[in-house]
Amino acid sequence: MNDTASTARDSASTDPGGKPGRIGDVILRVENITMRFGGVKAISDVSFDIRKGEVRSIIGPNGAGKSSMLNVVNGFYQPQEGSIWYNGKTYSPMRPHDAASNGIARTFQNIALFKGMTTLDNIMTGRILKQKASLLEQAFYIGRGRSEELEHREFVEEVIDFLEIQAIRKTPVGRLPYGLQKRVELGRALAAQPTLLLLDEPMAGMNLEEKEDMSRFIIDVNEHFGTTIALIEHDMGVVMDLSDRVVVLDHGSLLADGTPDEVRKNQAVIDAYLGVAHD
Amino acid sequence: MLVRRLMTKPKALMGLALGAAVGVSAFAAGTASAQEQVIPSTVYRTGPYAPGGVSLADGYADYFTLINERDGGVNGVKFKVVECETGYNTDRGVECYDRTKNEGGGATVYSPWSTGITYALIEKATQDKIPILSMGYGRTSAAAGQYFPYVFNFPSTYWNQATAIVQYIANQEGGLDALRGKNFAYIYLDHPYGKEPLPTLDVLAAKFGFSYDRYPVPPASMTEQKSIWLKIRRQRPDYAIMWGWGAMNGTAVNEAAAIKFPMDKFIGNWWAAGEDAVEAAGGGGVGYKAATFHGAGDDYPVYADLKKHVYDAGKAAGKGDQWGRVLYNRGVANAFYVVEAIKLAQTKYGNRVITGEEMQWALENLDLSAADIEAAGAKGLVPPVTVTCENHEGQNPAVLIQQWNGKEYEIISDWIPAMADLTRPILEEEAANYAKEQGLEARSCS
Amino acid sequence: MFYREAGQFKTSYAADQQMLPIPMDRYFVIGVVLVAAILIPAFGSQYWIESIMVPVLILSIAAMGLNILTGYAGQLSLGTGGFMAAGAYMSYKVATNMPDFLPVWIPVLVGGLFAAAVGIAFGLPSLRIKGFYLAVATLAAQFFLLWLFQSIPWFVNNSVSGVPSAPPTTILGYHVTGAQAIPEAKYLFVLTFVVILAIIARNMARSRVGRSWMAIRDMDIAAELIGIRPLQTKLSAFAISSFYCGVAGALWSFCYINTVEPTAFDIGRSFDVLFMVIIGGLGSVLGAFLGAAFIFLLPIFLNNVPGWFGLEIATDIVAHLEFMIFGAAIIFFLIVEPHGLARLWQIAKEKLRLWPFPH
Amino acid sequence: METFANLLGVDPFSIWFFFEVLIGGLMAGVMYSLVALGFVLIFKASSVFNFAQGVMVLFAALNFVGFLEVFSDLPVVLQVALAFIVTMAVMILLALVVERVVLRPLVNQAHISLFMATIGIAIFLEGFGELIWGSNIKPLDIGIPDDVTFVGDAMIQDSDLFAAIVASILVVTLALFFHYTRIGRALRAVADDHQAALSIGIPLNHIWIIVWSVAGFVALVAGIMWGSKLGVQFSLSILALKALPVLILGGFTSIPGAIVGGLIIGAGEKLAEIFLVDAIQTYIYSGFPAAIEEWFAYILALGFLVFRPQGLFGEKIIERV
Repeated sequence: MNDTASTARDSASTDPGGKPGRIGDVILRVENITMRFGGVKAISDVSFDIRKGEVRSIIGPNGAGKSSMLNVVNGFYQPQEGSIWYNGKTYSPMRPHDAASNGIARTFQNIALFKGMTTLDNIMTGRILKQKASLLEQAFYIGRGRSEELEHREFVEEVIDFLEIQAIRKTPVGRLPYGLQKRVELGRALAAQPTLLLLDEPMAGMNLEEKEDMSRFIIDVNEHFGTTIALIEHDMGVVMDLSDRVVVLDHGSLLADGTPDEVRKNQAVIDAYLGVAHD
Repeated sequence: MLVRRLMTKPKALMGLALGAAVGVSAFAAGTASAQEQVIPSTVYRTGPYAPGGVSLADGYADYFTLINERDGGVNGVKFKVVECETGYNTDRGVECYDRTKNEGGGATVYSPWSTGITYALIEKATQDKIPILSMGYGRTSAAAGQYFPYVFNFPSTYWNQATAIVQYIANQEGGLDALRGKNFAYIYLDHPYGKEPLPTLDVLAAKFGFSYDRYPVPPASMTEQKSIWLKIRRQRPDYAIMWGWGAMNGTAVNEAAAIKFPMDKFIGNWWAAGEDAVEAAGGGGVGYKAATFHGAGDDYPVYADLKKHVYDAGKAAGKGDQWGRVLYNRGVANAFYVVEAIKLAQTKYGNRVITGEEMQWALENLDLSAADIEAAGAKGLVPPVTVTCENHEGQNPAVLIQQWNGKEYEIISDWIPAMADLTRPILEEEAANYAKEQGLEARSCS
Repeated sequence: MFYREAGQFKTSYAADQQMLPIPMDRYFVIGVVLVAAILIPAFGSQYWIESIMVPVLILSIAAMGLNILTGYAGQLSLGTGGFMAAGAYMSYKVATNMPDFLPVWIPVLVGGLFAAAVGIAFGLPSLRIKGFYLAVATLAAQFFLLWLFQSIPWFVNNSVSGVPSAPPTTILGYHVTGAQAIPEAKYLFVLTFVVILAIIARNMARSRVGRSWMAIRDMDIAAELIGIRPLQTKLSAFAISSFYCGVAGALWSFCYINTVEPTAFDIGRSFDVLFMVIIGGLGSVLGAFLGAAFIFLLPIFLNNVPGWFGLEIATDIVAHLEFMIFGAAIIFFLIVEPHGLARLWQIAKEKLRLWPFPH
Repeated sequence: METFANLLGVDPFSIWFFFEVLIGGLMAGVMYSLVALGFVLIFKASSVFNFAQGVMVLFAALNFVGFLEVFSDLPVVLQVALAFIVTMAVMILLALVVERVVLRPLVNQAHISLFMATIGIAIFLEGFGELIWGSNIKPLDIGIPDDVTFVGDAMIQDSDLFAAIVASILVVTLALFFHYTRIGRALRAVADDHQAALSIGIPLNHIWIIVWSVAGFVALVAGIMWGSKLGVQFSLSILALKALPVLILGGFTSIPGAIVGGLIIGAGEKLAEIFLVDAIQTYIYSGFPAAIEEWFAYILALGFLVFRPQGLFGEKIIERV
């Protein structure tokens, strides 16, 4: 679908046995996670890892436990069993604040922007963990209260430039069209300068052009900032083009794990998902 | 059409709001002519305390109307009553005071009808030299005139009233000695007003050897007194004394009737003395007693005049349906004292509009004998009063006990003397404390 | 024509992040403050200063406080009266027991801080309960606090009735509370608090703490996932909001009604302040002033309208109409202009910008 | 007439006194439940937190007393029946106006906006009711018994028993209405799913009108019960605030919750006021002030909320992103 994207990823996937230069060591390991809601198992005994600098996709039919998986990774859900190993530390479970303060940022399947705030303010909230000014400094807008605001504003303006949303800087996000909201949400996540970026269906409901834009942003983020990306997406074309490795879930269990080519050829995946079920 | 315009053009509403702001400035100039004696009346005809407030306001206004209609005012100076609705809220009362104090030739005297508002106005009114006549409410220690030159609370105070009620109980039981070992229930609104008599009751209990239990009724749930009356039922007190106001009174009488508390041993203070206290209880309220400092019913010469010049002329205040009610009479009594003070002031300052400062002199030198009162057609309606520089609460005795017979209140006692010798020292001490906190000096009364 | 924002480009982020980025607005606000500080005390009548400006300004502080909690942080509260009472009683206690050489603003601030602490205590459940449930929970604060201050004589120096008068205090030799206070001095004392607190409110709204509040308000789950701590953020909103209310309560007692009494802070007060915030505009500092002025002035206005036309309408009818108009106004604003008077003001400015051209 | 002392005859520490307090509290709770009930009906069907329910009780009672006076020439039965019918018509009219003027324009707005709008309705009705009917206390006597009955040594007010019976009848009537009438079933459906209700063929607007009318009916019954106890007066609307902690306890959507919550709050605050205060004053601090009743219900509800935020009978809400 996107030529530049395909070639970039192709070179990665055709490199036999090795990993391309931008991909480093494992930074996150999901270890034997089991998650139940009431009596229903949403995730059962799933393990996989994410390497630094890669684009890791999680796919599977509806209800496979993909979003739940992301929620476990950034601490919104606390699983009954299993743990998350991240950057040398084991969290069982991960807590939202641990995740955020250790550089895990995310976007949401149903946009979770702050609708009453402007684009600028929304993206500024991504910087909140990096602001240290005391309440008094903020109240009187002195010292760090002032300098931090200006410093972070500069960074946020870079994000705004990068995402090409200068024109809507001061618009309350509730008034923006869907596609732009998705972009602002990505901006908020990027403003946190994450090590690991979790994207939950960033292209759902988008038209082709918007999808191409979003793909471009994702690749740029990955390549220029070296940000590790975990992606949930339904558009198989996009997934196969963008990903370095793919995890396939089905009914909460791990079905397959490997490069896009390996996954595409996996018989279980073909049966359970690509060939049989449609989403 | 107009509504639609407003809906679509928010600016129109803005205009209204601006207009309001501008308009407010216009009235400060006042509308009364200088030839009228302006009597501001801070009333509460709405809200939870309206059942009492309406009677008070109507009685107060009607008596001034009577003087205007029958006598053409006092020596040609007519009264103008300016009502201002407070809803019994202190802040609204303060605003009303500020708004009306310069009306016409200036306000003559304030009767706030609220202990809270009275407290809030004491310093202001003193500074502005406008007297406050808080008849039987407000700050009891204001009776010490040397500290509170501009505040009057005759014909009696809460503290004296408490002693008079205890005296009345003693009379029933066969003397003050009989109080020893007795147990009373004191049911009161948990509010400044209800707490006022507590120190007096403590002193009385210590002196006469009785005990009493406190039953506070929270203002926010005046109508939910079940647990209080269950406690009383368990305690079995010999008498119940109540400092109630508003919806609290009716509920208390109702609950007392429900547990078959003997009504003739249930005595309210003079703010728990209205018809509203007993009407809701139906037949259960028969026998209920309450203190008062003025007559009940409408059998007074001045009422005949009121009927002729005010009611029959269609000039009655409000709906004209408060005639003869206890609190209506209190409004009349209040106005009566004000008019007598104006008359006195005119003898000194001439037949013209009296200022607040001149009114203060008149109130402080008011000396109404029984004969003066009879001459004014109010015999039995109001007690005689002598005010002096140190003593702003009037002279003993000034408390009556009335009883509900199912149709109306009847006076069942003579004027009961208060134990002023007991209350005066606490009163002076409290006043001195106040003066110290406020950095005031007592004025000389000699 | 007269009012413009076009053509005024910012050359730095500092300029763009000013409290009032548009110069016209800046000049206007400075002008208003100057008028308030110089012209009103110089030329206003005593009634205007003492009975209109002082209470409206004090209520604006309370409304700003509630706006921080409800408008910015999205936590509905019906306990404003209780927090105001906390400020009033504590500052009375401090003012009557502190050495004379300490200035009067110290007890006011201590009252505010005490209210803030109380606010934190009653804000604790906000982590687990939200929306309507929280609104009802704040009623607990309202009733409990009033009961506490009425029942514990320590707060009122064991005064008999529990309604002590505000002690007289001076600043630079001028009485600002008590019997000898000059209206102008009282007014300027209150105005100082208002200006400082309004600046602080604006500053917080454009800083991290303000964004955290709004994030919690708009979507608390997402806020938590980007690293905002919900409890800390909500508690900071409760604390700061209650601080404002506490200062307002102290000033209300000291500079307006002259006594410290519980009925001044009853449930009715809590609703009044809530109406100010709704009608003025949620999440707007300007709205707090407009709302306070509207709620406080409307009854006075209604009481005087008939007089201008030579009509005499009984005070009780006016009072009933006042209720009806308040009720209708609240519904009207919720339906037609949910952002309240503050938004109407913006619309007026936009019209002004286009004037004299209609479009 | 029996004397007070005879009647008492109760040992202050006897179990009978405890029962008396308990029963008195439960009966007070029935009154709270009556207000809470109207509230639950509206919240269930439209998710509107109707703050005006308490004022609707006052408003209905004011109208009822007013119309009683209007029909005072008629025989008593006819007078009461007519006043009831006319007042009910007023409450239905109120429902129509509220739907048209307030709810319809605010449909799909945030719940908090609707809540504040109902505060506006409450204030408006307070002024409107008093403007028309005046602010004095109006005694209401429609022959509700006012004697006492003894169970063992415990004294029970007949009027309280009567109120409890009326409340039970009301609840049964509502239950029958919800289960056996088409409208009732539609209302239940709408509580579960708005789309489902539409498919039954009743427009949402009608549902609102019906449910506000039913709430008006409940308010009228509550108003008559309270009015005959205390006289119809302004304070009714203040007392009705006590229905709010009841709702927290019982959950906003549960009719049994409203009843049970009311009983718990009523009994709890009476028991606390008498026995808890006694215990504290005896064993901990003799100067402990009484009148904890004023806030006890709220603090009880608050404490309860922290442990079970959805109320006794409410359903647990699972949050999703």
